[in-house]
Amino acid sequence: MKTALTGAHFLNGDVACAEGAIAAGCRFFAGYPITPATEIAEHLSQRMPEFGGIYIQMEDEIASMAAVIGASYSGLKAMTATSGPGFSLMQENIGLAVMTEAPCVVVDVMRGGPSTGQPTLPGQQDVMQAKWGSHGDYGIIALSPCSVQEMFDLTVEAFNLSETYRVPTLLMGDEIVGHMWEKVVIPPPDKIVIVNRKKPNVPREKYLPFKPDENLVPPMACFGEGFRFHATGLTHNEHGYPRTSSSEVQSELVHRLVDKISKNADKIIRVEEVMLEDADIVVVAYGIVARAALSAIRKAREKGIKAGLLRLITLWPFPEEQVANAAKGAKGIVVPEMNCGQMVREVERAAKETPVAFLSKLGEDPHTPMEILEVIRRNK
Amino acid sequence: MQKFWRRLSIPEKMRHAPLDLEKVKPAKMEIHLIKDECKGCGYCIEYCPKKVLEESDEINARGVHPPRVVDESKCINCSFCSIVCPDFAIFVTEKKNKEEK
Amino acid sequence: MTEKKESKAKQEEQVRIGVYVCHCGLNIAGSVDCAEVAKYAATLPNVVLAQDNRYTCSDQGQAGIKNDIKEQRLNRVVVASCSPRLHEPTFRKTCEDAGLNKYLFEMANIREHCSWVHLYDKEAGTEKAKDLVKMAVAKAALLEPAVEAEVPITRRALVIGGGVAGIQASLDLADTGYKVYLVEKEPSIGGMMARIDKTFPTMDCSICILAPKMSDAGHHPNIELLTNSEVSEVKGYIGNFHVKVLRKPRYVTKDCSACGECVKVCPIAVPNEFDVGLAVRHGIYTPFAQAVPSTYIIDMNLCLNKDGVIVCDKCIKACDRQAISFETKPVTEEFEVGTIIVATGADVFDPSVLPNYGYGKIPNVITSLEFERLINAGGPSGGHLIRPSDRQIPKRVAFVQCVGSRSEKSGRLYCSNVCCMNTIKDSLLIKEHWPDTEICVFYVDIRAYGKGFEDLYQRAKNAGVVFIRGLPAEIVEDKKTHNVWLIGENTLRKGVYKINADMAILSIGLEARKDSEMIQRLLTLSRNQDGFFLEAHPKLRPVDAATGGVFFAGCAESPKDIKDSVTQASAAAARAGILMAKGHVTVEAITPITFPEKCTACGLCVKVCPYNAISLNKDLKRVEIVEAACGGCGTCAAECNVGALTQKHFTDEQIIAQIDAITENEPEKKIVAFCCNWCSYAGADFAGVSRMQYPPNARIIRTMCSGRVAQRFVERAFARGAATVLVSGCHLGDCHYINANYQTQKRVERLWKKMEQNGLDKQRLQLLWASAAEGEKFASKMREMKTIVDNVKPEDIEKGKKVFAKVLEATKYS
Amino acid sequence: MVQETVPVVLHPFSKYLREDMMPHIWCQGCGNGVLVNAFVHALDELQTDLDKLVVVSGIGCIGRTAGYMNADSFHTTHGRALPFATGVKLANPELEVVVISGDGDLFAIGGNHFIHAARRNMGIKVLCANNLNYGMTGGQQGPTTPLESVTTTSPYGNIENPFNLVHLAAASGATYVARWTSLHVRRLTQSIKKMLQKEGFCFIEMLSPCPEIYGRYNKMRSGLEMMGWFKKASVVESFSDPSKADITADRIVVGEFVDISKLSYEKMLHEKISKINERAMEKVS
Repeated sequence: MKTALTGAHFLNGDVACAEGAIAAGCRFFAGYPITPATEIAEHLSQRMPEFGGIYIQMEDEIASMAAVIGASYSGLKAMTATSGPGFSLMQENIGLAVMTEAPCVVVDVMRGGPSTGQPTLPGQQDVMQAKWGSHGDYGIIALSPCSVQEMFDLTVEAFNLSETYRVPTLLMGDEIVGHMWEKVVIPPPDKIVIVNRKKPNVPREKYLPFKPDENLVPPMACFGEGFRFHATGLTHNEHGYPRTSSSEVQSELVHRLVDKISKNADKIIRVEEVMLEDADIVVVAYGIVARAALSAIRKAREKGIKAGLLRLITLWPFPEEQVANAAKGAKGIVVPEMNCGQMVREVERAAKETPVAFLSKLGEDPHTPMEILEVIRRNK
Repeated sequence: MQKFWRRLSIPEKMRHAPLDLEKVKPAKMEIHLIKDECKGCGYCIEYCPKKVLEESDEINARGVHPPRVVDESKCINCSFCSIVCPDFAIFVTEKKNKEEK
Repeated sequence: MTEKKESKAKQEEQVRIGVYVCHCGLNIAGSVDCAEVAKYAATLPNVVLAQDNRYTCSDQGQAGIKNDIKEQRLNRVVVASCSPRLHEPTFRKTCEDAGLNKYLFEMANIREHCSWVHLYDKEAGTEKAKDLVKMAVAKAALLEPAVEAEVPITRRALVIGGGVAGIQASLDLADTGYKVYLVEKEPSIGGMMARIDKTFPTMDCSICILAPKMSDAGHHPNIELLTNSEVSEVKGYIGNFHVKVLRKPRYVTKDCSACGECVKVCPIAVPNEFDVGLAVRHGIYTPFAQAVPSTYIIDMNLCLNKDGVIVCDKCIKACDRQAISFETKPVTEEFEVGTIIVATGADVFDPSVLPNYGYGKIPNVITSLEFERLINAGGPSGGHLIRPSDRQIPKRVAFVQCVGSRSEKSGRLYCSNVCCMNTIKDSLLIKEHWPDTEICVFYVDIRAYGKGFEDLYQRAKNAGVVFIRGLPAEIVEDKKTHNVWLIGENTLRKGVYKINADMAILSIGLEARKDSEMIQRLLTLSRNQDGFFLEAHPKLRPVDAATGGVFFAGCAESPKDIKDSVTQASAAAARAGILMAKGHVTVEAITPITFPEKCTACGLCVKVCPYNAISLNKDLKRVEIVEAACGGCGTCAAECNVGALTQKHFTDEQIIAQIDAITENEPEKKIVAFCCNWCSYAGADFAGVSRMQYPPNARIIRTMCSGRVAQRFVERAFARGAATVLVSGCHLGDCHYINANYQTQKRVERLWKKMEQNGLDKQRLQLLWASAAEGEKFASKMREMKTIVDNVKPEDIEKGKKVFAKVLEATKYS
Repeated sequence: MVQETVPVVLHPFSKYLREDMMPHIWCQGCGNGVLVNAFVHALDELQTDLDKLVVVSGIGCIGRTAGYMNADSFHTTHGRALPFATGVKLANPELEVVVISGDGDLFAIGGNHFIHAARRNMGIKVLCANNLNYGMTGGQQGPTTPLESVTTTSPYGNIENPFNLVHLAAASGATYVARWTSLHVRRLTQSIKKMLQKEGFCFIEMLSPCPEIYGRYNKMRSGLEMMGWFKKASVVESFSDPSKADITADRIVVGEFVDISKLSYEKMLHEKISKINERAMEKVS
């Protein structure tokens, strides 16, 4: 077996993501070519075999997602990568993964939408779809990398979270972090924290495939391990048997699927806080935009404006507390997004009275620091 | 044995009973009906080559008429009833020798 | 046409006929004044030489003819002697040797048709002989030389029937190097012999000597074995038969290793044909241990899966080699062969039709075939002769001979040849196993005619077997002991016997197979009154069928023992081999000739041709003939009313010349009889051979087929005042030309209609279907017609002359 | 005497089924039960290790089969059984992955997945219960509904040409293709056995009586009547041209149509993987 990449490398974001997957122990990739995520597939088609892993290009994103769930049930860490149009196709089976609690990672390298939109240009327009894309209620985890390094780190993180909570975890990158070349430092394997799904510790007769543990997450057996269990997209009881006409089973199941994320939110959520302690103006940003925001607040400080940055690493579950805290002492909040205002709604909800200014940007370039600084100045 | 003999279709010129009939006397079969599993499709009755079964007039848990065994001795254990049954409600086993005597 | 006239004209100038009247010892001379006939012959036109001699067929007789041909420059030869069916080939050869085309030879049958049937009326016989010679001379004058077409012979043979005869014939041909298709109806070859325990007189084990032959046949590279198959169609002619064989599915493939696992699980059981029902077999089975091929077979009439739905899959599961396939469908194989050997064997008589023997009702009355299976070590009783009622070994056994042979009651008048020796053998077998068994044999005559047979008979007697002459009148059962009482008359001691036995064995005869009729039709063969196939000549061509290229072997032709069957098989193989070795055969020049300028392309001849040898060329408005395909019946010539087509060697003018010769004087006393070469003429011969006496006023004109007899011939006969006319042929369905004689029937019916319309006594035209074996039928017809002749009113004859006068012109030649 | 045995008896094949899921939801005379029965018979004859068996199904009446089999099983979204199974098989080639689903699931919404799985020769065994319509949703016209058949959505007679499934499978590259009806259950069982022993993508179509829905609209009100149709119309023509294997009112061509051997996708992939790593090892040393 080849050993994973370690040390400093000059990579683009897609490749870093692929390497991250390998480092995280992902051994199954199923996908369908789409700009700007294609390089992930290309890189894995070369790397996976070197690690005894499977790469397969399916007939479409629906099939890719289905295959990923199948592989996950066969015991492999599995992932797929796509962009807006493919992400829409995947929603059906993301729902299935949620319902059958199949650990897996979906990378969405966001581009300009709607529909086919702007394949080669960045966007942040899928972040709400990430939460609400598939029908029905469910909890889900979505992370937002702002650098090539994070494309690596958060891919590993995404696998760990999905394995921990048996939930599809979304890595919401964008065209820029995907295609940007940067230095990436990869720690030696033994320094990388890897989490594997919890296995049942009871004999076959006693095993209930959907009976949750204290964390509301059921230990997961895999096909071929002799547990002979059933899983279905239908509403099911702890045996996994369909119970399509029972309100108790329905509310118990759906609430648990939501709760296992919300109740563990504090363990899941990660944000980066920069100069928030005394900040009058708090910029809340994520992804590539956050990097412009960072230099914007630095410039603001130079100009004597007390500005700080709250960078959302976890988009879902939404870091409500963190935003609320930051909002408390602040006079205003600025939210720059490469969409027409999506996460800003959540920020407004969390910020309570604190006024929130939204700065939209669509098309080729993300916000410049100057543009953000301008809004900071206006709101001080 | 007489009974079994009568069941043979004897070609014209053969006027004497075969001497080794006992050798080929078929084993006694036992037909098991799991009546309440039956949904009354009637496949076992229709396709039994020896017409061993018929519809009974009793009504089972599912409100249908399960089959009834007419003449168990005619059963030659082809077990078609058991494989064509959509409800796993019938099967055939060989009788234990005990009530042979 | 014109230059043809000239050529004929030329000939007529120089026609020089030599007539030879044969005494045949006293066979002819006994009731015909041969010198007188010769003297008369000398007076006939174109006759330059006429003499009588003792044996014309003898060497010096033939030498004389050759000599005269050279010295007297004879260009036509007429021999008045026996039937052309016997010696025409001889004399044709004589002529050829002397450089005279054999088609310039003609024969007058003054023995079978004259001397032998009019033994006691020398005068009438002599008169008739003169007429017959006159007819021959008249035809001879018009004969034309002909060359025979050659037909190639396919060097492959078909053998129908896989009994010992069929096997032997196949092996002989295959070893000679010819490809053989051996077709057997049953799943295995072996036939009757495989079921017999021991063979007489040598007493060796039947299957032991047969089995090696069977496997040889099964493995021979030149033999293609087609078991469970039936010949469904045979088209073509000698050397060129196109055969279709229906291969019925076995439902078991060649992968079968004959392990027998399937049989163990098959839920179906029925009485086994091979053991005559004394043992059971299963739905999937092999007929017997030594069967060839050893591949098992499923009896689809019994199989639970016969409706196409696999209800029971026990055999499928039991078969490791997965050799069972319910998918297989019947296939028809087609191939070309040059020769065919018919070895279809015989059936055994079913004695249950004789109520007085109680077979089928009395348990301890069995047949000799059932005995064979009982005494056979491999049989259902493991070789123990046990009686069905209580399965005890009998102390007293009675054999009853001639059950289904030589008796009015059973409708089987012939002797089955094998039963006497078979019983003697059987009795000895019993004595071998259980020496103190009392055995008595009830017989009519013991026929121990063969090599070593008499010894065996004596051995049986010495062993204490009692032979009582006189068959039991009836067999009755003792209800208590289930013993049997045999009651009958001892025709030697002149007394009634009533003998008690533990068991009676009916020595059943052999009979023609029920399905012989099918084979008969396929190959256009004929059968004798007993239903066995009829050979071309009982003495000189005993294994040939009348149909060229077809031969007989074994019991299909008549009941035989194994030795004779094998002998005949080898003979048949040799006969077939001769044809195939030669590679070609010449067809008699009796095919049609056409005169296109007269042809109206009406297509009538095309319609009536049984061989589809004639086709209509619409563009050229004429018909075309495939000589090789032509069977030579001449029915086309009979159908053609415009003289555009006639049959070589049986031309209109030749036949008319014969009619005229008959009707020249005293037509009102005569019967103009048309006989077909194969059946009715042969029948007339048979009447002669059997010395059946009948009135002398018939004059027979030989045609190859009654289909050749044109309406105009009959009409001309009446127009010239003939009292009566007879048209006779093979039985419908037995025609040697497939179905040509159906045309005969149509034509005769048309004539009857015409006679009725014109108020003529239609009795004067008679139609007779008579087989070669029905001499008596022919003779009685002659007697019947004599009375008609006597009662015909002169005015009726006159009226006939007028009614048919027109035809005289239409059929005028010279 | 038959009666008294009734209460105690346990069907010999009950061990292959999830007793607590029985009875199944299928109607009287539905062929799905027959298919499961044949499948179970095949498993029994082959002594298949149930721990290594994964049954995957899609949506529809027959989709419930996964839940009834006493093995690892998964009931996917509509049409996605095959891609899911692809993931399962690739991730663990040791598993015997069988997809049991319906004509609508596999060939309408899932049609694309079917042809691609077959094209790749993915080592998945597909058992299709073809009931000629959408049973579970109340009998709508589907991809196999014969011309002029009446369904709830083709009340005036179907004008869409149906798929010939065996032809489609053969053309897409399946290594084993057979069609039987629920009446040919013995042959069906043999085919299933064969299929389970083969490598690569295999497909068996079983014509399944749907008397309650399809039958009712098409003058075959009982399972027996539909079976009667199968018996009357079926002709076994094994290895005949799949393109001529039609299903019409008076002719149902059944039999085995394809039986070839071809390296499966997973075999080739894993061979490649091991080759690649051998090379990698050489580089290292």
